Amino acid sequence: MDINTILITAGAIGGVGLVCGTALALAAKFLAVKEDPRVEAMEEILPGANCGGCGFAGCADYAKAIINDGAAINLCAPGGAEVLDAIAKAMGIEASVEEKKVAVVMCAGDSDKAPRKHLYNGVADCTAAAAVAGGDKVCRYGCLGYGSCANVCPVGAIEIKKGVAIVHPELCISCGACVSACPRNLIKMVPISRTIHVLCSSKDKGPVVKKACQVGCIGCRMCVKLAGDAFEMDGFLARRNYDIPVENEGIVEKCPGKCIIKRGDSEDPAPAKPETAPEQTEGEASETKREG
Amino acid sequence: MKAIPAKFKVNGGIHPAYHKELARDKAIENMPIPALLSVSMSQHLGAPANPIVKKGDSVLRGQLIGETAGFISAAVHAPSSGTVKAVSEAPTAMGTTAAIVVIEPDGEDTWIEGLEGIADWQSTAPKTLVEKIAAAGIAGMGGAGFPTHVKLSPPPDKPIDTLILNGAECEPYLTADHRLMIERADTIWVGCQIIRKILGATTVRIAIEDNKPEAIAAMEQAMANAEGDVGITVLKTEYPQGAEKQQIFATTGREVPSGKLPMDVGCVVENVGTTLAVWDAIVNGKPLTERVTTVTGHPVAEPRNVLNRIGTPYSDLLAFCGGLKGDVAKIISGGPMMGLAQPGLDATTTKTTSGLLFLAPQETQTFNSMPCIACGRCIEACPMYLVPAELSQMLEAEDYEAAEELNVLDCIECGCCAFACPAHRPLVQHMKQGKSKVMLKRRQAQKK
Amino acid sequence: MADQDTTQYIVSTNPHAHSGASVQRIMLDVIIALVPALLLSFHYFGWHAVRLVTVCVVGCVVTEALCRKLMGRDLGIFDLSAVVTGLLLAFNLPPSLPSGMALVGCIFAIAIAKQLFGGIGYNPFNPALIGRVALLVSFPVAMTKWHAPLNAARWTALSWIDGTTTATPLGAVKTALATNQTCPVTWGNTSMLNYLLGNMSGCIGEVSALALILGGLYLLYRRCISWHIPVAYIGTVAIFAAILRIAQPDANMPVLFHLLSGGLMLGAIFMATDMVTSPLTKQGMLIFGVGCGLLTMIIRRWGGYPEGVSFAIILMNSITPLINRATRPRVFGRKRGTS
Amino acid sequence: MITYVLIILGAVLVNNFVLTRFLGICPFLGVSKKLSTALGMCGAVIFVMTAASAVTWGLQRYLLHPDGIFKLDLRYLQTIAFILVIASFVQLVDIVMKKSAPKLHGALGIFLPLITTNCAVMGVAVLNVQLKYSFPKAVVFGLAASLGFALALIIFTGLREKIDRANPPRAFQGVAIALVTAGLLSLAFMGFATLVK
Repeated sequence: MDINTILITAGAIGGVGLVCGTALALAAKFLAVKEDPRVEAMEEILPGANCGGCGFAGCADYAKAIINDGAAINLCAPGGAEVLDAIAKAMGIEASVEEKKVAVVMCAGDSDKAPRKHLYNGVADCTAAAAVAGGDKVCRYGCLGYGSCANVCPVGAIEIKKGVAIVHPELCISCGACVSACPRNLIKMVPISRTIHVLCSSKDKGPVVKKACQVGCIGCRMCVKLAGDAFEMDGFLARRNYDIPVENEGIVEKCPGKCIIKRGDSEDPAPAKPETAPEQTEGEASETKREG
Repeated sequence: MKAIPAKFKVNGGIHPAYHKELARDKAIENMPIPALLSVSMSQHLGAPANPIVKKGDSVLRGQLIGETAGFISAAVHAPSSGTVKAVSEAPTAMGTTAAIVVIEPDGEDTWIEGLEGIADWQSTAPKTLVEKIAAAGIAGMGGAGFPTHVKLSPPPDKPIDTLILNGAECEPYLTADHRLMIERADTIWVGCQIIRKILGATTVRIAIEDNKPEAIAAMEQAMANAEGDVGITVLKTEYPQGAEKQQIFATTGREVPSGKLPMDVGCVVENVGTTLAVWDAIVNGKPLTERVTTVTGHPVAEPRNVLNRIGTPYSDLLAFCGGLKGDVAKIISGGPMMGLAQPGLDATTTKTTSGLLFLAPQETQTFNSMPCIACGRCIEACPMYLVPAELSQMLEAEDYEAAEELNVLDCIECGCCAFACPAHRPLVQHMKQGKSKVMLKRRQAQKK
Repeated sequence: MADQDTTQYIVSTNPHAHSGASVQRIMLDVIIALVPALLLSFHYFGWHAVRLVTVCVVGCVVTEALCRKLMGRDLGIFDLSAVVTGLLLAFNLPPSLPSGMALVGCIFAIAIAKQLFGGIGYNPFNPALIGRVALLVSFPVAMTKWHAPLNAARWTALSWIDGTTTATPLGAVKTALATNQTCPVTWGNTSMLNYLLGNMSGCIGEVSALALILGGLYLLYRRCISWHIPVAYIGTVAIFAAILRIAQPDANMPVLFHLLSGGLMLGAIFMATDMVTSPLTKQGMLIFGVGCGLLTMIIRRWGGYPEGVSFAIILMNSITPLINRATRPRVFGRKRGTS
Repeated sequence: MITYVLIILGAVLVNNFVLTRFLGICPFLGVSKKLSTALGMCGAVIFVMTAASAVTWGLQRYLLHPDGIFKLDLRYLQTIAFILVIASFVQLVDIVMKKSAPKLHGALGIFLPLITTNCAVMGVAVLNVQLKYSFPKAVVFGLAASLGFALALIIFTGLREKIDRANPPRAFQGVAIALVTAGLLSLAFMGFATLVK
């Protein structure tokens, strides 16, 4: 191996590299495209889950919005506090930390307590069922239980039990996808520390509610009298004011409509991930749920 | 003036079992006034009317009880004299809830005074005629319920040269229009001349399917000495010949462009029942307070064509026809192809209730989630030449952009595809969901 | 309605009437259409035909049931599609194929080509053909061992003595082409009659062209298939064979030979017209038929395998989504091409 | 002339780079989601493979081969040299596409620079050397190989849009079912075996 073979090999490959390098450099100069480096930096900070919780089409979209249109920096729910601080530091502005919120379905009328109006036969999806003759439940406001929210939940935190959706708080990443998926707007984002809820959304008068559901709010105002301004009346419906904690826990037993419940740790352990589709009971009309 | 067979025909369409023989030969019977009349304020397409009476008022027949709310809306009148028992909310046939005025009739059925017709309507300005129609609260009675006074005042830049009277009634089971044409041919012809005068249309075609020979004969006889380009177009019996776009093409060969209205091709299509109501409003000055509804179906004891007051509860209608003699799986307001399934008999008739149909279990279609086997029968059946097979799979997978590209918005929800589908897929439900999601996306896009 | 109406009525979107067609009825019609060819296969190949048909049909149905159970889905065997696949797969097998291999073909056809995609309607390729091609590629010897029909021992001996193997007409033509001698197969009207009635060696179901055409007419009458694919397919093969025949009379067989031999009739009438894997629109079906015809003749004339029907159809199956995309009808009220 | 037709038929149908030689599988799976991105990828691959097979042939003949300009047997440098050339072609395409078709560039994303490591592109260059093709044959082979890749990709994209709407069991959703479909597609392409001697 005399010296010039080594030199020639190095020279040959070096030469080819040189030629290609210069060609690319020229091309890069003429065809340059301006790219904002700060957007790429912001993309690194965001978790990259593309869950859409911030309302943008994904993390890249949200990053562009923060840099160019000054979007709010605390919209990234899954990122939680760490991402919030990182963005704030990158943007050099002070960040406001909020308490984690979880979704709660404001209806408890399952198939035993809330009768069905007719045998619904069609696509097993809440929006579809609600569009056909106003939904197949006697109660016009109640949860139809066809799982639109469960299908949308990115982490499978919502389980359909006997025709009613139940959110498992410990799984919920508060991305809010279920809130917009529910055709009857029954799902509210509630601070995780609050455990007492009015599980009813029916604005009908007492007698109508009594016919539609055994656990409906009949508007008797008992909770407002007992627990003060932790509850407020919206027509014939009692709503929970989540800014104020409930001192007198006795209200749960005293509520005649039995629709106020305490749900700290959820009654039953959350399943790992709802594997099979909700089982089709023979009695109900043939649902058309896409399995798998 | 002879009945000429239609020169053009939309391909696609289906041939369901028509079952018209159940009520075809039954003359229209006048139903006595029921115990309670609950008149819904949502009688038509567009904004529901606002009730202007309150509990305890006494009203006379023909008195205004609901005024129009917005441009596309129609007035609602008391169907009979009596006292207003309640003004509340109730579910409509569509399933939505709307304001309702419940009247307890006093039995005298006295008309309100001051209702007089326009004798020489030939020389009256079209504007006053349209105002009279608007005051009478007339809406399309074929099933859509589009307020007639809006349809009869097209913008000046859209000249109308052809008026088509829709006597096709292509829905199986229903025979209301058929009976109207046989029994009221001459008054329908007068109404048709009134509308022709309002629109200034030169050509008039009355489209009737060839499975209604008596109706064709009656209309021919009524229009015997008509002058001008007037004729009856005999359509080949097929569903959906009664759909607006398909009927315009079958009669005139013109194709209404996608997203446009019939007036964009110089046509207006008016149902024969609506034409009769126009005659009643102009010549006699009477507002729309009653209509003919076919109560039919194999489980019904005596299927009949019933002239009933608007607001008659379905239960009373059924009782008038002798109740049920077989078990019922579905109650439909309208025909089996485009009618609205009802949870029970508690809704009441409106201006658009053309039929009350009771289907026996073996006749009813049950949808299931079986996958599409790409047999192509829905493509053959679609009168809008869409591809329902691919569209429904896209919508099932929630791919709304692709569905919009495949023109899901052009779907007229006629039901031909789901009728022909061997896998019993709920195709129309997919289309309806797809259309609403695509419209929602477009509205959001405009807002941004 | 005196009493409070407690019965619950069915509520759905429109339409509430239906044509009465069902997938089960369509599959039943296909089975009925296959009966003539089935009886003739029993007649020509005796026990072996009976054995293969039962193994394939039972194998397919049991595999489908197992797959549905494993996937936790509804037991979908009642739509008879597995029975149809089993029958068509059996028709594509040589009479002497061992049952074990037939079972492997069933598992491949149902489990991999169909249930893995989610069941009926989702499979892009025709399951029976995937089963056959998989067997052809994995067991080339067993899949190309043919026996003459009406073999005396067909009802008595369960396994045939090997001496009676013969080559199929197409096989003989292919070896002649490969070694470019003149083709040994003679073609007169007696042999045409034999091909028509099925008195020739080949797969158990493809031998009798007449029985298959009879079945095809039944399907056309029942509107389970439309004429577009079979006519386009057989027409293209006829034209292509005619051109070849004129170009090189000695190296190529006459047109009728190509039409009546091999799997063309079975493929064109039953396999290519499988609804799930063929195009949606009539225009698309014509393109599909022509494509199958061209590929079949290319493989028969220049390819490695004597029979090109199976490969041609699954190749065209793979292009079906593109054909569907290209042949969408013009929407009412729109000019072509504008969305 | 007939040899060129045979080369093209051989590379597109009989020994298709993706379906028979199993080269270039990752862009084949990655880009086949939508037809528009797939067509973009086909364009890029056709340019890179044809240009690369031309330049690498020259490199091999005049630089690395013993009777090249250096009279030295540098053939052991083959891989490095080839990859260098292919990489620079890909970078060139990347720059041009970012300028001329930014939307397509965004849609292709990582798969555009990935062409550098695409074994089909490298495969063409090495095969040209192994099969000892002359320059025109090498270029035609490069073009034919890329057309074969494009054909397979377009057919597979059509299939992919159908099976994306399929409903496989949970374990097979996504890329798994795509690989099964690709397997069945290559089973179909076996029909062309020994079409061309």
